[in-house]
Amino acid sequence: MIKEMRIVLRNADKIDPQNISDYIAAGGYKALEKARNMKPEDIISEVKKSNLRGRGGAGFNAGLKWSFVPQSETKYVVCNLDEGEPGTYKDRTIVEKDPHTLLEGMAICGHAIGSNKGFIYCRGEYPYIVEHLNHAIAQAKEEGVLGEFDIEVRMGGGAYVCGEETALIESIEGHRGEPRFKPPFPGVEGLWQKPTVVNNVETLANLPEIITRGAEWYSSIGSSTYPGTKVLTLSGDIVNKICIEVPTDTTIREVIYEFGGGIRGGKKLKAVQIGGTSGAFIPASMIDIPIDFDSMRNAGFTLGTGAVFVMDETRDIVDVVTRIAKFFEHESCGKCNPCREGTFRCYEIMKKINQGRASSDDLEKLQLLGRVMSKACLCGLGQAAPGPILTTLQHFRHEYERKLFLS
Amino acid sequence: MANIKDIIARFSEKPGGLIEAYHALQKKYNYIPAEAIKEAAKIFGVSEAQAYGVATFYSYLSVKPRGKYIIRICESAPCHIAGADEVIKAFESELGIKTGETTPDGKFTFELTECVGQCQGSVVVTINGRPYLDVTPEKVPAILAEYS
Amino acid sequence: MTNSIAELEKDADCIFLIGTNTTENHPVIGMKIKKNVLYNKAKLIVADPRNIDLADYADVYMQHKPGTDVALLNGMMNVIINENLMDREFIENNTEGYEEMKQVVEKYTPEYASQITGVPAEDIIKAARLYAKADAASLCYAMGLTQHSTGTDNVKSCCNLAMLTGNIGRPGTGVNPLRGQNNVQGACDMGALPVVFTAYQKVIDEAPRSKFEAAWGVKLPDKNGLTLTAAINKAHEGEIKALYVMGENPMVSDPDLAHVEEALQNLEFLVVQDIFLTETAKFADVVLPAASFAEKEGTFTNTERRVQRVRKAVDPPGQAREDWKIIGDLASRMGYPMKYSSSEEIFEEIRQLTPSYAGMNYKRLEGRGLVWPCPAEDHPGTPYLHKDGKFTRGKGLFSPVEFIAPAENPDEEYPLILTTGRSLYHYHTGTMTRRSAALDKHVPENWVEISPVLAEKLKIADGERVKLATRRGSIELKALVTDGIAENVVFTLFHFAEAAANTLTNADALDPVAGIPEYKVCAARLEKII
Amino acid sequence: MVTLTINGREIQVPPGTTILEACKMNGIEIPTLCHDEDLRLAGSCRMCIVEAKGRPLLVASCVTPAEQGMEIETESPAVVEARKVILELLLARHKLECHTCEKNGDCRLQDYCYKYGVKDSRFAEGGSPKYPITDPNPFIERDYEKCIMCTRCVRACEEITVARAINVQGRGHNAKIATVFDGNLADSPCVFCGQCVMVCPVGALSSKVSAGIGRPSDIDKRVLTTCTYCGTGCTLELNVKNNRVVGVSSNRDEEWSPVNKGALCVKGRFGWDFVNSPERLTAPLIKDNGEFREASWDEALDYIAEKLANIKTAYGPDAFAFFSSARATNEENYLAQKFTRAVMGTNNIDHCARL
Repeated sequence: MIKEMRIVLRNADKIDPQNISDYIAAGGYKALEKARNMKPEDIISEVKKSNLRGRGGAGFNAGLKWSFVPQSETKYVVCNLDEGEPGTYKDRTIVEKDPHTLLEGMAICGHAIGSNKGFIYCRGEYPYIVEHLNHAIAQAKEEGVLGEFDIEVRMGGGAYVCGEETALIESIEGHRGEPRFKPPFPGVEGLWQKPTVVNNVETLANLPEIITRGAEWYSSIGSSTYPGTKVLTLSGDIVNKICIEVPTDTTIREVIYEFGGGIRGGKKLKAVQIGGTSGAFIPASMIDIPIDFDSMRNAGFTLGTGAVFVMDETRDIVDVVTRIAKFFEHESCGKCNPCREGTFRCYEIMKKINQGRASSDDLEKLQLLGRVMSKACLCGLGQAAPGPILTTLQHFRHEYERKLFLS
Repeated sequence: MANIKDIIARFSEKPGGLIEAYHALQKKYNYIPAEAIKEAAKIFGVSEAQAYGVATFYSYLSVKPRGKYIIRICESAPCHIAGADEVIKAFESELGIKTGETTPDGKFTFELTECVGQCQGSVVVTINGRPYLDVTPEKVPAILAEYS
Repeated sequence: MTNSIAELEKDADCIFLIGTNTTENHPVIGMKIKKNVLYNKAKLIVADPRNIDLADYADVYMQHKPGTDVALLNGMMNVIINENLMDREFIENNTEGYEEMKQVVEKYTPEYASQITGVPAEDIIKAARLYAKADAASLCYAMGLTQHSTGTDNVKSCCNLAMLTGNIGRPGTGVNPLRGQNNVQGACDMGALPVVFTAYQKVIDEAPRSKFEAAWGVKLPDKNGLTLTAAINKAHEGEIKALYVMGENPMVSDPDLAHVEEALQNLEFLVVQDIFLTETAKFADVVLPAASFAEKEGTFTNTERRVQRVRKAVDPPGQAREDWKIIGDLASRMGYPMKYSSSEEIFEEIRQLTPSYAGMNYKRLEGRGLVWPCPAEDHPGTPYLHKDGKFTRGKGLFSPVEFIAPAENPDEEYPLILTTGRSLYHYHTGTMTRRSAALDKHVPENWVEISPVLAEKLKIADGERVKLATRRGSIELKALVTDGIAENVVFTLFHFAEAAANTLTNADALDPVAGIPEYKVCAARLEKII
Repeated sequence: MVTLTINGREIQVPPGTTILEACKMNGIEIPTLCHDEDLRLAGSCRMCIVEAKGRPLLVASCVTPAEQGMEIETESPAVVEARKVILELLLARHKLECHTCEKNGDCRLQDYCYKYGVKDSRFAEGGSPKYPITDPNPFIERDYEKCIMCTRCVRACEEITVARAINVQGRGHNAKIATVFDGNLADSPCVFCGQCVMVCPVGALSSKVSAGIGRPSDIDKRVLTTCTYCGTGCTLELNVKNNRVVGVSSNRDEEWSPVNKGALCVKGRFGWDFVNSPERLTAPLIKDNGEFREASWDEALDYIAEKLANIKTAYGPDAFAFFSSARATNEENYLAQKFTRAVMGTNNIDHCARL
């Protein structure tokens, strides 16, 4: 039986998350202390060496991202807790169970890039997490562990697109959460035009252990190109709907059958969607891929946020994809043409297919629209939105064809 | 009005605090009243059109009056396959309203939402932000009874 | 303007507006100011009896009592001198009369100025500091400053303030009158004034006069003529017998219309040349149909002294003719041939006699136009005057100016101060805008702005019709209740002949130097119509 | 200098130049809808996308800086396919009534559909949002069923006029340009300058004053001139059709519109129709027994000449005064004072400078 390996969740269920002394007793804030005795550039190079890659979905080397930050009087560390991908609840779990690991990670990042102000952008769906975090920040301030580093929590208003880093920045600035074009990247010109590092909760929560145990230790865990662990959330037709943290060389099959306890009701697996609602639909025949960024990408899929959404043999793929199309139609910010209009038309056509009113022309239209959107949209939302459609058209085309002209 | 002004003014020193102010207003009024938009524009130095544009961008913000309790049901894919449609029907028939509507007594507003990040317990319903997990049509009357 | 419009958008880091409702009366300049304030964080000081649109963008807004500009400006200068914020070097090198001015300003402490103006002393102090500490402060004013019996004093005070702080002769600085009409600058430049030929060459001076006599081939009168308001008075008295009015409408624009009407009736002969049968034209013996701006070639000179081309787009309607053709024809018939074949030919004559226009010709005016002075054909024009603090007379002269109260002040019978102005949607006497369907539909009638306190006191509801009266007469119009005006001040527009503000205004109160009427202050009474 | 290849041609541009600018400098046309040189960049219409070798995504040329060694294709199959799909998507929500549209013949959407042969949209089946035209203001027609959400109007309102009357309301497919609470312009800070009409690339915003009498594409000429209203001296273009002024447009080139760079106010843009007023004076009038009658120029001018000469003889030159006009040209004012001084022999000339 393979076991979880807990780095970011190392304290989960072991300490009282409401109580900072529990965290300190478990060795908390030691890493920050250590980091403070290091030169910022040494921290950056350590993180670079650890090959910690962004856990929000883009998979960019965190240390490298930090190294692009130019000199500036004001810089910001922004933590992305706008976990909006359906099927994903890992960041909530991390923060719920151990908020100080995140705070410590942010402070380390702050020291590394020379910033003394951090923001946590928490999605509007988690008002209780905002309170939980504010409580933790207040305790940390009282203890003085954060030193000069100040952290403020901002709550989103219910917009999936704000998970995109520049939309998130716009939202913190009090604007409509519309993504900016890049370049300039936030690292150069971000929040209030100042250099800003935006990292996902899980990325930042890895930092204390990396500083404590060193880059070498971390880079030896899991897959060689995407080392460490990945926190995964299991949902759908799976026995154990749980949050787990496993080394990145764990396969999808292991995740579903070892940790997830297999398919509910003893049914067979039809498909698994990994990485959130824009992720690819992976047929049962292809689940021996390890859940590391590159292996997934090489197979034509995405790791994304690490959501594992399982569908059993009875599920109607077209119906689920139709629902997903509605999600994107609802969440498109409307700024760029191909996404605003494309997500709307995708949903229209999916509805038509799902209701048995479509012809094969409609499949061609979907394919064309998806192809253009994935290349021409302004931000990741629009580029990824056709993913489920395109991958199911590839792997589950028969399910579409079965629904054509049924009425 | 004085109250609205006070609530917004609490955030006036916060750069970009407009959305925070909206959240605070909604906590009290369950929506953002028209005069609050104008006041917020003034305090945060943005145009009224922009303040309105922000308020209408986010799903959780509303410029229309809503009920005392806002029931939201997730219908993203995990909840969808777990039977969200049936739960929606159950709420609609219990409340006597459709999604997007408010009960005549102003008590409940029923809205659809996308994933609220509790997929370990789909179907998920939230009432004023508090999550209810593994909701089935059968559980609906009991949940509503908590608010009677 | 001493400086150019574009400088207000980028070069000025502090803008002081006094007596100009820029966004309504010079909308495009207003846009530039707003842009500079909002996006470049330029500081903005607004002094106006009404809480105008730009007051909302101001760092300091001073709602001073109409007619107290000198006290306000002296108050600011008092602060600047006492806090040692003046530009000593500029004063030393480029000006004269500082001590005399300083002596007068001494008693205008912020507290004393506050008593007169009604502006809190701390705002006067704040405004003074903002203006004085700016790298480049631009002062702009319009008719709100000049249409007073002390209009000349008001302008002199502005010049004092600018010179005191060295805010002259550099980009983004200056004393900038925003002129109200498309070619008021040009009309002045061209000598359509009783005391000067073109380019302000004095008619009483021998040298220019003989130059013009030589060029025009006639003997020219050597004493100053009458201003427009004086001419109306002389007509009233019977000394002016014939009046030729070209594109003017004194029956709406001039103060005390009853008086104007009597004057016009008193004439032996009145010619009105216009594009419409204006209120004035109705009194004429002969009316001549003129061409509009769309129907002729020529040049206009804007408020920043930029000479630009006017081009003919369509033919005049019916037999209507360009003004220059009509005057030329008439002169010829009177035995003085004026045979010009084109406006360009006239312009060529102008530049021979007008040093500041000498370097211009139609070809050079294509595109960007030219800003005078432009003395030679290879001269690029002069976007801002007084470069390096060099003034026309050598050194800039400070003028000691004491505050003098307006001519007519509120009393028991007429307890309110009436001030007048324009709307964004109309222009001057409405001859053009009231015949532009959309503009007239949008703002079809006049109103009087009153404060909520006054409305309450007089039991007047917003939108109610009221009677507004002064010693000259009364009009009936709609009341508009607004927070933007002080309790004892009312404001009305002068575009509407049927409720003409100038029925009310005071023709007796003129600035002694400029002859400008005191449109901005008279005593008035507001009555409910029962 | 940065060296890159565009459509196989090696090109050098200064650092910081966008791909769009680089193309423009080299005469390569790129379609754009949301781009406007005077407004902040949006990068949102995606019409200007081009292919950059080695990049998986198409890049928006208006916001992407040219980089050393880039290899750009501006009309590759992928680019053309994407542009066609974007046009089809826009057409699907765009009310097609080109035959009565004020912008027919001067519409970017039309131009690009023509260029890329997009006759019809395959995506229109699902319908499009309905926005009835309701704003009663007399200046600006707002037809949001033609709007393509380029937001140029919003940016022009914010950045040129700084009225900030409009913004985007809602999001996604339901996003729409709106004033606060989606009301009428008259109830907003709108000052009806029409800068939004000026920048609108399609027929969503148009002038009500010109409606039905002269769309930009079928006017005979645009005559550049100087505005007749306030002293700012804005340059505007009189649109002429059949020897009649039918509208005002603006020239946005600073070299030709030095003061205002195309920006106008409500009077300049919408207050031109007095020129065509039936109340215009069309013949000289002489008052006989208190009534005006039409007269010929000869009669009128001779009559005036005689009267003025008589008065001058009887009362002296100073019994005459001339009121000139700040609305007349320099040339006319010059002649007015010349007439007064040289012909009438008095300095009694003035104009409304003080009024």
